Amino acid sequence: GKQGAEEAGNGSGKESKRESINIGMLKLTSSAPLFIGIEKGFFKEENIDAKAQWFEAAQPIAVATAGGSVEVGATGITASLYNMVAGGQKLVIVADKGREQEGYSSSAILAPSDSSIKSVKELKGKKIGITQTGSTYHYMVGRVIENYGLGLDDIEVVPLNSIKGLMDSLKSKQVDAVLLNEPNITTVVKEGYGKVISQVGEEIEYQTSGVFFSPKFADNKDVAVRFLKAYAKAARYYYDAVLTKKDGKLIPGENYDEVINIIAKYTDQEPDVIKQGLPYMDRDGKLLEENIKTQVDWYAKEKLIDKAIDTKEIVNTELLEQALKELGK
Amino acid sequence: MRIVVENVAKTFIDSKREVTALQNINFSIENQEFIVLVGPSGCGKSTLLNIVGGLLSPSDGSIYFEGTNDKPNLAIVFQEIALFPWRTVFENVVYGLEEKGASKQEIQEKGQHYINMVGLNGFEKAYPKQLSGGMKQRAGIARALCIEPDLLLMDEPFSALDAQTRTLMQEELLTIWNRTKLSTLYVTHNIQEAVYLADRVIVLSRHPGTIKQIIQIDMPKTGRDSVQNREQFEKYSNQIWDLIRHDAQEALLEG
Amino acid sequence: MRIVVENVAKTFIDSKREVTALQNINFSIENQEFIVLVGPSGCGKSTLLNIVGGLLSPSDGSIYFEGTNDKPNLAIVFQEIALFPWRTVFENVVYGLEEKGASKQEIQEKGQHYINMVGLNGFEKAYPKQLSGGMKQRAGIARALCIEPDLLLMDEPFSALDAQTRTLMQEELLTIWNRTKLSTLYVTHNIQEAVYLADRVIVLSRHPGTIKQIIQIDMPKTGRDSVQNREQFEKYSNQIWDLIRHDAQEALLEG
Amino acid sequence: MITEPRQSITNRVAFLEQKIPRYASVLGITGLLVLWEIICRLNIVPPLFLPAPSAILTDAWDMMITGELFKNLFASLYRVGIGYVIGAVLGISIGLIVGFSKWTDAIVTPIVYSIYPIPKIALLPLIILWFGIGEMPKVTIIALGVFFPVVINTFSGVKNVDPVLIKAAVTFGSNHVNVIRKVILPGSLPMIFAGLKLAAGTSLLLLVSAEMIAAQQGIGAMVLHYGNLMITTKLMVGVLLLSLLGLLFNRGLQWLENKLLPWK
Amino acid sequence: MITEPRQSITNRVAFLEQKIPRYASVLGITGLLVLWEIICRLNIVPPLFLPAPSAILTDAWDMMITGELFKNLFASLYRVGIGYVIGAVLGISIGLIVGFSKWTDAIVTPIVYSIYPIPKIALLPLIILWFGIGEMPKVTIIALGVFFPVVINTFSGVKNVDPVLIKAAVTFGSNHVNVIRKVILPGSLPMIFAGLKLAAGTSLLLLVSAEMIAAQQGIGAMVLHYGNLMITTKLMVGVLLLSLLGLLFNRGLQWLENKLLPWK
Ligand SMILES: Nc1ncnc2c1ncn2[C@@H]1O[C@H](COP(=O)(O)OP(=O)(O)OP(=O)(O)O)[C@@H](O)[C@H]1O
Ligand SMILES: Nc1ncnc2c1ncn2[C@@H]1O[C@H](COP(=O)(O)OP(=O)(O)OP(=O)(O)O)[C@@H](O)[C@H]1O
Ligand SMILES: [Mg+2]
Ligand SMILES: [Mg+2]
Repeated sequence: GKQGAEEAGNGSGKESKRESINIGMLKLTSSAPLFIGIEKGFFKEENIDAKAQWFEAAQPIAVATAGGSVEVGATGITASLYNMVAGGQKLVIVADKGREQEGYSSSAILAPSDSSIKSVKELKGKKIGITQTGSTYHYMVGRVIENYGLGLDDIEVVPLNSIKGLMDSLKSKQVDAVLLNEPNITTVVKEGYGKVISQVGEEIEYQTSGVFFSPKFADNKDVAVRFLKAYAKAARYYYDAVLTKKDGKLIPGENYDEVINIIAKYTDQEPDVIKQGLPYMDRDGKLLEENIKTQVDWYAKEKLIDKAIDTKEIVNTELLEQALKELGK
Repeated sequence: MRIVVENVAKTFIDSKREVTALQNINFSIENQEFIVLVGPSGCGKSTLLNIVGGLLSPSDGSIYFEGTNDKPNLAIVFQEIALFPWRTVFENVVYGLEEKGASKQEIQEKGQHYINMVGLNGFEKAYPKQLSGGMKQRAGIARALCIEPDLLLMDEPFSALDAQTRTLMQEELLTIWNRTKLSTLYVTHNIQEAVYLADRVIVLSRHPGTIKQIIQIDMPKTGRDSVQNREQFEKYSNQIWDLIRHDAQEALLEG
Repeated sequence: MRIVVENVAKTFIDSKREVTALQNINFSIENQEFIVLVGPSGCGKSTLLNIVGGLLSPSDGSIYFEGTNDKPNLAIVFQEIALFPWRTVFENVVYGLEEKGASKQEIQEKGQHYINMVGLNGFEKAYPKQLSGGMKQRAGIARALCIEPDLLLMDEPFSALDAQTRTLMQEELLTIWNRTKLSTLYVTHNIQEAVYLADRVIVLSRHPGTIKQIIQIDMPKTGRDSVQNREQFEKYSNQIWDLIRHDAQEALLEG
Repeated sequence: MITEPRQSITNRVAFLEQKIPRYASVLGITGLLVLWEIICRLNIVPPLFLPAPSAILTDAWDMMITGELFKNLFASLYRVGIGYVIGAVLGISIGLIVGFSKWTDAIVTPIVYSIYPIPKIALLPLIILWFGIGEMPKVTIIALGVFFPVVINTFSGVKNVDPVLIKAAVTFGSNHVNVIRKVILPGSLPMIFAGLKLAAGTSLLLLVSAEMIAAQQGIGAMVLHYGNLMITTKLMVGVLLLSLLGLLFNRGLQWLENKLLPWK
Repeated sequence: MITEPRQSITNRVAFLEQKIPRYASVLGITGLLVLWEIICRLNIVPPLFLPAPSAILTDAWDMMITGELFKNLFASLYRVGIGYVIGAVLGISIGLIVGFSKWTDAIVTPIVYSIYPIPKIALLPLIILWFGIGEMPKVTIIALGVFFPVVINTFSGVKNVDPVLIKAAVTFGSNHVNVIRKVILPGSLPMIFAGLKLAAGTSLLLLVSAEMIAAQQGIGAMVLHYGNLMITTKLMVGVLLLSLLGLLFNRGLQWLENKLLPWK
């Protein structure tokens, strides 16, 4: 319960100094644990003053984190992040912040509803809209079509820069298919101009986004662990509220409405919309470490990263393990 | 054929004020007559010349050719020279012929004839910017002569030239004029120039420009600068200078 | 105090060719003497004046003041007038005094004195663009007089003015000079002007510029344009024109 | 009485003097606006594609009342203001120095001219790397965009100062410092102002690019925001505000120029 | 022999005539490049922040060999080419017509001047709405960017044609059509060329913005691509290529101007 957690927090608190931490993030549902952590005071319990720094796009978050403008970044894991690490900008991925998981709807490939395309296989030679090159969308499209014996050379990837651009292009049929995430998938299907061809989570396992630390912050072990303790606590809170399943079906957990409202408040969206797209996350915020290696290899193969990098350089699971150990349960 | 300027007046209406530049101008240019307009700065010489040249409407009065049924042919030599910079000397000289639709052969012949007359042979293919000031104005004169006009108008054609070039050009103009005998209206500041060239000198006064006096120059057209004519030349010059002096001094002190 | 120009030569070295503008120039300007340089276009008059004025290095020879231990004071009246457009008439006139570090009172007094001398009182606060050509050049003259120079240099100061204004300005310049008696080197194209103003006229020839002749004008400094001096005036004018004519004709035909 | 035949001379270039009534210039713009409104009212194009002027005005009014407009305006004005001042001051100082000495001129000018044509927007990722995501990179982009036209105009201004004025100053006793201060600076001011006016346009152009970097407030951010959401009416409010700002900026500089250069 | 004291006169404005050796201009650029290389070699800044010139060159060479560079270059040249020609032709034609007639001038000029300062990049979402995501919107943006400087320069060119030349033409018998053809057009050509040169820079600037719209190929797309991926060395290849293109474009127009206007 709440009481226990607070005790644990205070117990480890010793005479910890009050730290001010800037978190770079987007106003997206996948940042839910961070919203919860701030809103419910989990960070405060660890004597951390967490401040949200809102960004408009994912990539600047990584840049800002590596450059130390913010201590913590929370966003999609993109090729640019790997390239920055390869270019000498150190940052470490420490925790999960959303992934594609079988049985949980998150991202999908859609085609116009009256399109003749029914399966991924038929995408050969077609235009597929993504947000940007080297983005998670790029990766997902590339990996999903590989399952059907296609490569990036067999399709035309069209960068459309924004989700809104993807939806508009699908509506006006300027592209043959697009990759979209929830809640937009539901919107598109409801409005009737698109149909799902393939759920990404059914095809691949993918660590979509993560929480990463600037090198300086990662070295400040005490605070880093305290931060992750709060984060893990928030992740559990999130998982228990919205990701619990019964008989293979999602059911609202305890605090369901509270979590939805927190997310709605931070993302300036209607609660009903939020309910459509709640991404899967590990209950303890643990990373899919081996998937990071898969990503690096794939990006390298597609020449989207410049130099191969060692996964060990950018993944740090020790901090989280330490935090979980302290957190218990 | 005679050109009559009748009761011409001109008032410029600005946003701020009205300027009466000319008033009560009456004179005529007889056939083959060389008329020179002199007057201090700002007295309306250019205004009058532009009205006669059909480049400005008079506020009052009219200008007409008497004794002809054809549309009269005008040519102007501008103070600013106004050669087309993108045309060679030859192309500039024959511009008027071209616009009149003359035959290729006529253009070639007449063009060359007048280029030779002003002493620009060898420079047919040069662009204006490659010429000295004096040469540019010769080309301007050739362009005007080339259409063989019924009336030739010249607005201070030599004022941008240095004193010596100017002296030489005056001599040449006289030589050319003696060959062509065109009716001419010539504007100048320079009293010597006026006496040297004119059959009659019209002296304008300032504010508003009115005709102060018309002076008949009773000297032979050639050799006016020779020693025997010296005294008469001086007399005319002084007469004109006395008419103008006061106005010129006033003009000098108006910003 | 006397200014000596000794063996001066000047060759311009372009990327393409060498132009010898001046060669073998020797003369002196005596105290309170008014020297006029005349010559056809391009003979090197401005070049020589600039060398004497310390605005150009001679390729050979030297210029020096004899009989003084102080740094000599030079003033130039430019053909282009060269008033500072962003300064009022008064500020322009006192520029030299300001740069010499004169006292406020001295600046005020001398500035006003010379502005009055050239007849610009009332225009102290006007900017150059508000003045007519003649008034601008008066301001330029006042600026030069204001530092009471040891040598006054003037490069065709009136060539941009119209004929009548020019005549009036020449008269005024002579009046002013008679009051100040400054040693002066004056460049002009205009032979009448040279004879009217000079104690001695130096006639230059072209290609390269050398001294063709130095002519002493033996006439009283005032009233040279009066009737009794007419003949002598003409004699000098013709003498100079004959020296220049051939060169001027050549200059006219060089683009 | 027998009169001879006459041929009158009339003005053949009257077309050059044709006077146009004052209202003509207003006519064009109003005509366009009315046409635009009519097209929208008749539903010839859907409002998403082309919002009606009246709809834009209504939204602008709403945004003014909620304070959204001013909040964004001030954020942008602040950025543009600082960036503009930094770029202009650097541009003028470097321009004066470079223009006066032939050596610095020969060395610096080619560098400036080869960096100038680089589209600043292509450098966005690098600028984020260098300056992070705060106000610094935004101000830097604007300052960069302002610097180049100003520096180039300043040194062409310096080089176009009539040498005879410099000669006059030296003749009347000025030393080098005074030549720069009393002749070269005032003499190049008109060109400097031309550069400043050019830079005013550029600074607003780059404002949109600059506010692509993680900005929550600002007219550029607002335009991008409503562009992403495809709320075209509010997008147009931003666009028109930018163009209005450009006009005002230019007028302001014109006014300043008339004040500072009464001799022009 | 007793000589009197002498005071020589020497040239006080020698600094104006100072000759700078030819190599000075090369010196500046090379110096900058060498300094840049050294800074990178000494690892004063990480290569991600500022790739070394040598690294950029190496990558450029690789990209040339793989054909990537040319593929992108051609795609961009095609877009810029078409957009530029459309914008320039429209700009010149409308400029000539508007400039010649005082009425169209009074009506159209204020419209043009009030649309000109709108940052085209802010209109991207609308342009996508209107023209989709194919080549059309890209070409349109470039054409728009080219149109404005050209039309404005053309009609200022027309208005700056010395009226005395028009008077001369009329005096020597030209009708209106010939006045336009033989005087106004050639007389405004220098200004038109100035506009074309200005537009050359603008077109490359807008290329990057245009290729933000769903472009797979093109230098702008390449720059955005490597910017997204944070591969700064290859990003710099694109940036430098753009600046080189700008330089070449300008030189080409200069050459054309010298050919077409031998009288200048
Ligand atoms: N377009 C115009 N609008 C208003 N006033 C004008 C215009 N053109 C000339 N004026 C005025 O008319 C008067 C006569 O001008 P005009 O140019 O004819 O004089 P001018 O005798 O040719 O002078 P100058 O000898 O200086 O050439 C002047 O006072 C001038 O200011
Ligand atoms: N900076 C220069 N570089 C090369 N040649 C020059 C330079 N200045 C003058 N010259 C040449 O030197 C000669 C003399 O020129 P200068 O200007 O002294 O003549 P000028 O007698 O003053 O002529 P004008 O009467 O036309 O003013 C000319 O042939 C000119 O071309
Ligand atoms: Mg006149
Ligand atoms: Mg000279």
